[in-house]
Amino acid sequence: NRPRRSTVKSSCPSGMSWIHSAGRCCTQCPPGKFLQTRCTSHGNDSVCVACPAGTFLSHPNTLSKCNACHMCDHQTFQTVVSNCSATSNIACGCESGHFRECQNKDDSCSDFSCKKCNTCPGKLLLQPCSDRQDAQCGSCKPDFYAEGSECRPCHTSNPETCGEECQRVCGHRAR
Amino acid sequence: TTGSHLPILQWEDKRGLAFTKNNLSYSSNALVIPVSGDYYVYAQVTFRGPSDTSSKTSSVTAVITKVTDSYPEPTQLLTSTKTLSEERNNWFQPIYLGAVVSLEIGDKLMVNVSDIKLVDYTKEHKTFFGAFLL
Amino acid sequence: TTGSHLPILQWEDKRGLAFTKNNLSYSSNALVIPVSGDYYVYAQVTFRGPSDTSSKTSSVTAVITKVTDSYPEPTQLLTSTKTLSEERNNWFQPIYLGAVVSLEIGDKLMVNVSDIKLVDYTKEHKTFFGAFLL
Amino acid sequence: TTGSHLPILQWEDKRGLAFTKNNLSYSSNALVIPVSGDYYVYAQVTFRGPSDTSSKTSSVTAVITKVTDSYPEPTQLLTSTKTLSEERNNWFQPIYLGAVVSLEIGDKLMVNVSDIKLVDYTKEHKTFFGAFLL
Repeated sequence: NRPRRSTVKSSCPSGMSWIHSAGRCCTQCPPGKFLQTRCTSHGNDSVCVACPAGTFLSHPNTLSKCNACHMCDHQTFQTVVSNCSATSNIACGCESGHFRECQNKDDSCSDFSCKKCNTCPGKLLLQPCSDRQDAQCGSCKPDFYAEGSECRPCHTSNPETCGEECQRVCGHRAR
Repeated sequence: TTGSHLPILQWEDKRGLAFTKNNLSYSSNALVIPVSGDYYVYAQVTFRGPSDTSSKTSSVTAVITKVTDSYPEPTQLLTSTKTLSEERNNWFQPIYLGAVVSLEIGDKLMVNVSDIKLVDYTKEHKTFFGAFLL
Repeated sequence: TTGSHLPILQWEDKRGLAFTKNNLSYSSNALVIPVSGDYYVYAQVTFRGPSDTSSKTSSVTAVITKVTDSYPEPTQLLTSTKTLSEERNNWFQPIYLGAVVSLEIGDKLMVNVSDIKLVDYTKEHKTFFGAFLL
Repeated sequence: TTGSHLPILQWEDKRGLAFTKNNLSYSSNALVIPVSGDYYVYAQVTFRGPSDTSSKTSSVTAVITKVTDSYPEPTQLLTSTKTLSEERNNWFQPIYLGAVVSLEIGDKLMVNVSDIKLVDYTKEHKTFFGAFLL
């Protein structure tokens, strides 16, 4: 019997992808569109259609479906940074007063939880809360004395409970 | 039975990774069985704790339930319950269920959960539900 | 191998959701393989802690084991171990196992667990075991 | 998407319980899909904590990812994330993933994990990965 012409996959020029069923390279769909009808071996080229609402494709492709948009987790203080479009997935961040605690040690931090920023009550603020890092607190502000990891205002201290540190900081002002 | 009174999850059945075929259809929160037979039924639900309610959550439960015309009460097919020992604010707890069950044409399958507010619905690859005929 | 010396679970194979067919039979605590081939084998075991012993329980394990005439020792096919960090009295820990394995006619499959007293056998939809030929 | 930048697990595909057949092949850390269709894809990863790093481990994640010639970015198919509340030194946390996905000829499937150092690769029945055509 006659050997079948084997259609060996070859590398395609830029902007084109190998289509098995057609046994040839065909035009890729642009970002925001998916491949509704594949090209054929006898010359019909790719037919691309826009991604339906709620889906996207960020790159040139020969996919038969678009990816589903993710959603932001409002229950855990996430907010929308940019909406999903036909060419890009949704981007989420944290509500003000929260920072992103990355779930994995990689750099993208796309899986994260929103944690409340430390407000450094009674302390000097070394570094404000940022997108991916909590506020850095310094030592106690003037007129505040250290008690454990807390800083307490002098005016709330009273002679009976004003310990050594309290005396040192607030001494003459204790009521 | 108990599982059925728990809230029912709603599902996306067309976009992204989701699809239905071979006449297995999705309507009013349920997969509808097109032909009688044995099916491998599965679901994964990712639960996660928002800070405000997490302290009150002691456990999470996912149930795959069957509703059939031949019996007035839903039947719990698969159930998984996990107690939580998390004191932290942000916790994640995935639950996977899967098994073979005998189903009749017209039977409906749905997923009930202990608390819908705790379900991570934000990404299709974290919470999913499906079935296939053997 | 280790898994095999662990206690073996017994199963109901007829009532309720349980069934056997296509000559896959159940006898003396094991599923008996009727025809050689690749099977998807799965099990879920729900463990739960009664107050008295829970403090001593540091982990739970479920194993799907194969016993075959062609080899004197059982083989652990699938194993899942979870440590427990539960100080509370009543805890629940589900374990799911599932994978494709190559089996021969006459092979026997069984489920071993770390502690039978901790297995929640009260509801058929919480603890189950099965296999199907691909 | 995200999952892909996580480390990729390598697999044994011949020895012991491992096997490939029906032209489903394994090469450079991925299962290669031989024919387009719907596949049940599954994996179990057992994570375990050595004392030194466990204090810093707050969660573990396993992802089954698809790489395809038709799109330059990998796609996360199945993801499971579990937070750890284990203060003890030695902990075990199994993660199971499984679902039906539509795949094209030439697509590649791989498993990413949050931290390779925490994966228990010592026993083939504790960490495994597979797929079968429906």
